[in-house]
Amino acid sequence: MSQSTNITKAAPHITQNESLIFERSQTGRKGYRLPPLDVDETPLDEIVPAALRRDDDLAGMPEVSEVDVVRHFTRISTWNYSIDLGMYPLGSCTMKYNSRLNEKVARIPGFANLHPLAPEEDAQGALQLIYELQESLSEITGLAGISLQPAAGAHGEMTGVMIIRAFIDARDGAGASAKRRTMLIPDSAHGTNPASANLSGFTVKTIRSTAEGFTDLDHLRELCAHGDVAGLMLTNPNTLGLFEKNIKEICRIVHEAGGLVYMDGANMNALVGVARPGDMGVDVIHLNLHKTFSTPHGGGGPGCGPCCCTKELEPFLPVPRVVKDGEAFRLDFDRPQSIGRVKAFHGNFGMMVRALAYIQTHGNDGLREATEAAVLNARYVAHGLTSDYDKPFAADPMHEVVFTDKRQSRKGVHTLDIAKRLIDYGFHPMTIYFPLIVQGAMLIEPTESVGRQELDQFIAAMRSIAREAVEDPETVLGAPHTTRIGRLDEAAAARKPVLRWKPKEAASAA
Amino acid sequence: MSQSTNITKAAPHITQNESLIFERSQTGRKGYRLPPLDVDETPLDEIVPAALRRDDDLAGMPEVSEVDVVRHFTRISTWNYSIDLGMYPLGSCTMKYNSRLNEKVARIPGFANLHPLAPEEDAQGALQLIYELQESLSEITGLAGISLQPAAGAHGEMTGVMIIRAFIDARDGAGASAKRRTMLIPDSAHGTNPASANLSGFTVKTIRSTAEGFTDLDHLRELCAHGDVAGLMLTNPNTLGLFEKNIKEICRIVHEAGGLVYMDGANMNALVGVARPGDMGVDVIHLNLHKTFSTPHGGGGPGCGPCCCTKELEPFLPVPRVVKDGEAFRLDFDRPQSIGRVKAFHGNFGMMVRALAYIQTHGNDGLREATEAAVLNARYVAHGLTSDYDKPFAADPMHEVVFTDKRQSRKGVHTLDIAKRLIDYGFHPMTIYFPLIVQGAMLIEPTESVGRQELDQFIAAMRSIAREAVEDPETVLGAPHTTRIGRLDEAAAARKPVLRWKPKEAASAA
Amino acid sequence: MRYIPNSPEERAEMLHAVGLNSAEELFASIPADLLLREPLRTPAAISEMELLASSEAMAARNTAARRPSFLGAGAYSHYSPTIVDHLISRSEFFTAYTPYQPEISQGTLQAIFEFQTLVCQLTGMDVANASMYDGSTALAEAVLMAERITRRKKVITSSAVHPEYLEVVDTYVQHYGVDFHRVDTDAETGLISAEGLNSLDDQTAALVVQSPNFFGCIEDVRALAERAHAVGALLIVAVTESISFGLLRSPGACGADIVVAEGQSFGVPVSFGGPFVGLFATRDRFARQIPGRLVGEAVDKQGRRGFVLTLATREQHIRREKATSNICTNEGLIALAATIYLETMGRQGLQEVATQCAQKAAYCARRISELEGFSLPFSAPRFNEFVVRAPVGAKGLLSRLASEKEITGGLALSRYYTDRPNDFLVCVTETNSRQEIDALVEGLKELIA
Amino acid sequence: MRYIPNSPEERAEMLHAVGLNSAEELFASIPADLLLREPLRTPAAISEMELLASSEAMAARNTAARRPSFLGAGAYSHYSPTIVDHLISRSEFFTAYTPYQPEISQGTLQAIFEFQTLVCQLTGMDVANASMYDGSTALAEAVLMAERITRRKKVITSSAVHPEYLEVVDTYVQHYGVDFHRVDTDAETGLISAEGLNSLDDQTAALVVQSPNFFGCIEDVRALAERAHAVGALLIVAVTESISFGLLRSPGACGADIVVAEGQSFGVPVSFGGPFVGLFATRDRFARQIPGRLVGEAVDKQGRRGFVLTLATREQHIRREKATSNICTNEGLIALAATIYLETMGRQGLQEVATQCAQKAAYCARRISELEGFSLPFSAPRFNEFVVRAPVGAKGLLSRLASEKEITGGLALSRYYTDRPNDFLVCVTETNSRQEIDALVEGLKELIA
Ligand SMILES: Cc1ncc(COP(=O)(O)O)c(C=O)c1O
Ligand SMILES: Cc1ncc(COP(=O)(O)O)c(C=O)c1O
Repeated sequence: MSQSTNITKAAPHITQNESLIFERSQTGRKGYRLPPLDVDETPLDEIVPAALRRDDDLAGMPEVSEVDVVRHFTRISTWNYSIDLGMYPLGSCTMKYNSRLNEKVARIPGFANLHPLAPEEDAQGALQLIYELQESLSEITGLAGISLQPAAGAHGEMTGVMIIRAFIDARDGAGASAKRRTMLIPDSAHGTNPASANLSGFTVKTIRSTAEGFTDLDHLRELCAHGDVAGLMLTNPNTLGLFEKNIKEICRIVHEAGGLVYMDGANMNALVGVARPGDMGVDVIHLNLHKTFSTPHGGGGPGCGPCCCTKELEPFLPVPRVVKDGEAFRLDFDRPQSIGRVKAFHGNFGMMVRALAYIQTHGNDGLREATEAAVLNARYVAHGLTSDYDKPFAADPMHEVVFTDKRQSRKGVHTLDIAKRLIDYGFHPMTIYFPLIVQGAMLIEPTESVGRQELDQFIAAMRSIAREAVEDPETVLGAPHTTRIGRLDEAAAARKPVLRWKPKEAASAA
Repeated sequence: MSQSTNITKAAPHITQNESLIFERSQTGRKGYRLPPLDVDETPLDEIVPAALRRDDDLAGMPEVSEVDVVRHFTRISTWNYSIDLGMYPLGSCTMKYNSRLNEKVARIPGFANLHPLAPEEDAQGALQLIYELQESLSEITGLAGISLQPAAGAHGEMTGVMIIRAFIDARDGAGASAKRRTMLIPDSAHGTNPASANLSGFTVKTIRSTAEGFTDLDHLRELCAHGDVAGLMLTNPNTLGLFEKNIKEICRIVHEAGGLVYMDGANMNALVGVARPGDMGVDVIHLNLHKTFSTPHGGGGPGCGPCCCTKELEPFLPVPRVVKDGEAFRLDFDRPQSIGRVKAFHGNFGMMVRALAYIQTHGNDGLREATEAAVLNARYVAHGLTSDYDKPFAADPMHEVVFTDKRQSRKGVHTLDIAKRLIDYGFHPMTIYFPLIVQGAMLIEPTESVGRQELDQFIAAMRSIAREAVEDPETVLGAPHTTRIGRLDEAAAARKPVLRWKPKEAASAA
Repeated sequence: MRYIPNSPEERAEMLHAVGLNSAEELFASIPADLLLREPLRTPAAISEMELLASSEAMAARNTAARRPSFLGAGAYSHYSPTIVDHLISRSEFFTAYTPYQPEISQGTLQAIFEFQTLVCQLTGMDVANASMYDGSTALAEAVLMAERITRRKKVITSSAVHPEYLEVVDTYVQHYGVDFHRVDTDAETGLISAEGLNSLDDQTAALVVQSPNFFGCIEDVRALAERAHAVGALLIVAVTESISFGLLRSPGACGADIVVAEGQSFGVPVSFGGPFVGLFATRDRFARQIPGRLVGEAVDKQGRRGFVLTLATREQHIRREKATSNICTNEGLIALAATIYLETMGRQGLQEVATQCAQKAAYCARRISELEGFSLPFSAPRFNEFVVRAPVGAKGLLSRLASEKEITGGLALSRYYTDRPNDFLVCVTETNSRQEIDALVEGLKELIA
Repeated sequence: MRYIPNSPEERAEMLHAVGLNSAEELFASIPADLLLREPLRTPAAISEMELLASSEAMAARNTAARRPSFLGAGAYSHYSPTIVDHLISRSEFFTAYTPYQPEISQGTLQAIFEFQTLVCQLTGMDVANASMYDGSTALAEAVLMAERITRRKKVITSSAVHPEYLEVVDTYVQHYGVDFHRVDTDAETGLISAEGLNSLDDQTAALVVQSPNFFGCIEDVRALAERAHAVGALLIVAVTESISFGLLRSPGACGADIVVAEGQSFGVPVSFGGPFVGLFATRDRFARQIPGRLVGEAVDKQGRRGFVLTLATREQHIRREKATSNICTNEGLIALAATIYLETMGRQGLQEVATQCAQKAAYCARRISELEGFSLPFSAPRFNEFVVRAPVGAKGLLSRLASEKEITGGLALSRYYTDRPNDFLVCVTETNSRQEIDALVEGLKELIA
């Protein structure tokens, strides 16, 4: 926290000085109490011989009281920005309101305390919930086969891409996919796409985007000419916030070349209730329930990345599948063509509970309403900022819009500086330097969860920064000024990484 | 939030600018959804004639979305200090840790959803809980009769003082209390004591405290000499944090004069498990479950102020009483001598649930341990501050200690300034200017919920302020410097009070 | 004890630092014969796991909490949006003290200012305080305030005010020299009787009515205000079911001088009767006679708006025995819950929930009135509560309904009125589904058949 | 929709402001034939009240959630102190994104730094990441990492690793050219077989073991490390029951090179299998090969300590197809829960809970082994899980135990091993009271009698 000069003597607020819990720890403090052991005690050596037992007495583990823990986390929590504090316009991240109701539903003991290996007949509610969510997602995407097993978007990508491989092998004969190894990915794609393709043994080839911000069809045709294309991974709307208007043609080209089309569904918040990947000719996609369907991002996770595919690809989905059998629901393990299991148990069930609650509280009209509101908000911001910032693509954006620092950089003010300065105005910055193909990209996704007043405040803040960049660039370059700490030296941190706390002696010895 | 000069152009953080909800309201926004009406509709006029219905369409009531509400309250919440953020050393207030477990227990549906008029046989759990809490409090206070009906300390005082009146009438004949109308109250007492006495029709006479900080026995004897004394209301430990060592003699004097002794139990955190009012000769007391028994203070309430009295006074307690009848629990309305009811239903039951949880998780040894820790913490602070601040009373304090601004005021720095400056150091100030008999009083009660490190930080902060008062009094006089707003003009606010929001037009018309 | 940060070792060191050798010495100022020699005979410490298990077991014995219920009579089961409890559970709110230090209490203060505004809007009054303990004590304080304002000693009350509220007023006024006088209810309409009003005279400080009254009937508040004002008395209106503000003409619009209400309906659980929250509103000219805390607008040196506790000279910590009330701790967090509830429901939501209550109650009343042997003794319009007259004793009937049909059918009025053995009070809210209402009707029918 | 702030009117105004006349026009860039003409056939909107009711009804069909249970096998029912859920429910934590902007994410970053430290302390390793999806995917990533480090293609695994973990590894390595080779379990001890280890050779990238293994048996990790290292292979140790870290010698102290674990035991509900949290730790020298996010210490210009995401060049958003993993979103909030759990339990608490688990399991195992017809097939020391061999088919036996005695007695191993029809896996934790254990024993006895 910056302080005006007359008060430099004040020690900063203790809540701003909370140390690591290890530094707070005091031998003998206790934060727990267990019921007394209620069975006859066996000598410990008879249970586990000493040689197999810990001999370090868990030295270094913290010892604190419950009050210490509560104050520790309450204090450090106040150093975070969060959706509940305001607009969180991270492009590609869909930081929308996380309903408290959904949190409550996920904590119903009949869900939270259900063991994943409980017999099917004793877990009918959970299986039904999974099934109903599958059905809803199938309707929303226009794709028949849904697996909720993947734990996040990237996991869903890996699943989908492996399904493409398995399908090719089934179609063209075992080992065929080893020859069809090219996965086409636009240069604007998210990094998880090439990484997932690589994990599935594909060789990535990059497709150019046109100056207008769309997939370059000519380049696509060219790359498809060699007979080695397994598929294309496309984000739609793409990461520039533009709907790939040639999507049907794109799918046709890839299909004709013997490949399949994977769609990265991270941007489904622009489409739900309005258009469906299945209708576009896409074969397989993933969704991010932690974006489009509002399950909380949790400071990094958990997520849930359902893989959705055509009827044709369904046999290849991970096992087990949740199926309806008369009035009952059961797990189907008998899927010989399946790519296998991608995660133990059934996926991130707690996220599924929340996502279904989202779908049910919105209703079909509410889902579309959310999409409309999200796109409108982005359009409104786009409209509000064009006078002050460079908008590299002319097309109307969908749910997010990209700007650049082109004008500001003439004064030495770059995207990073604008982002940091936005913090002083009380906003979380937009996504910066992504997509990589746009120099100094600022990708802004307001989502539907922001009201006009706050959008106006955001636009005003951005415009004010644009003025500052001209009139007082130093202020922008030194931002943020109002946070507990300033910009950190990330380069130094990576050069000599300190990735864990160590006791003073150990630390200096190291 | 104060900002260093180079960033004055930054609009303060939007979370620092949250307006009143009425100012955020936009016609047509909605934050709720009800299930559709599922019964046949009756024309409204047939139910309630238009003349009895509202005709203002609830104009002015806010219209906001759920997201607006969540952001509104999350933001303004960050403007509060709270126990979870740090030490809250308000003397007389016992701001100790509010266990999350107790919050959870109070929300168990079987408690939260139980209607107060449910038949006794269908509310046995709640009656049992009340009964068990009565039993525990009886053991803790050494007093036989407990009523949990009063909603707070002052309410318990009123109850207790009315019991004294009823007892006198019963003892000396109807109307006797109308003659014995004097209630003796030390000059150091909390304001609720005289106010409660007045509400019960007593005339208050003030007893002096000695220079050492105790009740002046000579003055007490003198005031007791007139035969009109109904009772004495004494706080013990008194509001100076000192145990009234002559308590037995005090009780004797009052009893001999035909009066009864009321003890204000707000300071029971110094005594639980160590000494009992009942053993001291006290006749009736109140407890503050929202102090000693850790039910959360909630920014002002709710509380629960049980009235505890001797066997002799028990018949006068409010109706209904919760009694045990064989294995069952029931409400006993048949108490002809009762002063009557002081609140609808059974008192603040939710607070009782928490208090019993407190007693059960601490256990008898833990209750004493908490008392010891609370007194030790106060003693430690007293020890740490004597070098820098005037400690007006020599006796060792119990759970709280009083200092004054005597030394600092020579430099024009007063208690209020010291308190405000403490805010800059990250602490909630102590209680100030109470008790009234100590000029510039600073009453410090750390409670048991603070660890040594934080006590040391507090002592260091106070000492630093003492230095500042000498070296740089302006900084102290202008404090706080690190908060969203500075000291408010309270005098102006009281002169022309604005006690509610009004629409712009209405406000200016007014 | 896991809530006490300092370990035994640290405490030993601190004792040493202050020059003591043992914890016992901390209590040296207490005469030895007063020190407990034995541990308290309260229960031994138990773990979280054990406490939850034993509490769940105790709660399970509250069988009424699990059944569909038609109990009202001062405590109402309304739906509370999830965010209400979530937001009041932010420790910045629930672990804060009374906002005596405004610079670090603006969250609480601004919320109270909004609460006061909402209470004014609902009641149609000018000024409202930061809360009272509950509706019953708010009524008692209103009666005392009327005495202070008028300096008259007689207070007339409808006997159709909640009986427990009347008992509380009796207690509060017993040493105040106030003559608290009940007048009858009209046997046909269920409203305050016209003859009763004749006892209004120039000694009368106030007329007290509840509307909707205890029997669910809506009083003609405007006419009552005129009657009271005609003799220079104040009209005090009490409301136990605050959801009715969403539909009924506000007491303020009808001419009331003091309005008190129970705010529990606004998203607060019934919780066996508390904590609830008393609303207290009056006219501007009486603002300095108001009991309890008030929050007002203020500015700092730089002109920034903030909020503070104000007009504190009315209160006990300054005025001591001359204070307008002895209240100190109030129901802050519950007032916050009510504020969040009202802002979430908003203008439209409050209207819709009120209308649903009225509609469902009308449906239920009609269905029951069609049952052989049952009747509705009172003719006045009602909001969501009504009295049913059964062909048999109501207490026994309801207890059979509970045990045989698993429904809590309402409140047998014999609890308060010995002359009403067959009457019971039914309350219907938006949480009672048609299915529940039909089950109630069927249940009554079967038990009588 | 109540989650969307802008009212229909406001949206109309905004449309106007951007030059549009209708919401449809927002989607003009989508080819017309791709636009949905009909509303989605997903359910119509329901209210909070309805959603809660229908969810409660669905949850009630999960009868297993209400019964005493002895299921473990990768998901463990431990007691989670109330503050864990309370603190992760602070919206500052759960509604925050990945901490890409360190200045306003220090809460999350510091918590992860503490998490990484705790994982290192428990596993006895040098460096740990910010979490993986779960234990099973963490194991798969460990295998891939071993391949990257050693550039060898053969990986040998104990077949007593959790069968679902092995399936996941199979899936992950299928296009990686890794030969993932299972070796037998010794029929007598329940540990990895000595002969199996003979397949370790200089083509071997890693040896994979779980300890305690899937049958609950504690492997001799130190000896296995020596065997692996002798051929230049890495030892990967998986742990599904992380509470065992409180009692058992850490894999790090035994010489493991990579340790992966399922962190669900640390205060996270079983929640039908997720979200859980994968722990991933290794040696300093492999730090730049680690998958997933890492948080490191840093300083700002004024030398103030802070934390940042670091070594990002390993990750997909920079390195794309050459990244050490494709993981992006991880299990942040669950890692936070585990962190709060571990800090609350602390050094002593973790030891005590581990000891209670071991003691209770020992008691339960002894009691069952004394039953006529039941035996414990494996002789190795165990932590809190053990295999029971019943005199009849385990699946049928357990299903009768569930329906007749209301106890979930464990996992019939036939789910994974067709050659083990009579075996079932029993798990006992501190949450299983003696009463429950005795009921299990009695139940088994009665069903067999
Ligand atoms: C376009 C895009 N694709 C894929 C992902 C990866 O999803 P996840 O983080 O859930 O693995 C993201 C998320 O950041 C994304 O924005
Ligand atoms: C000494 C003393 N007595 C009485 C009271 C009044 O208690 P309550 O606020 O619960 O009415 C207080 C609380 O502030 C107090 O400190």
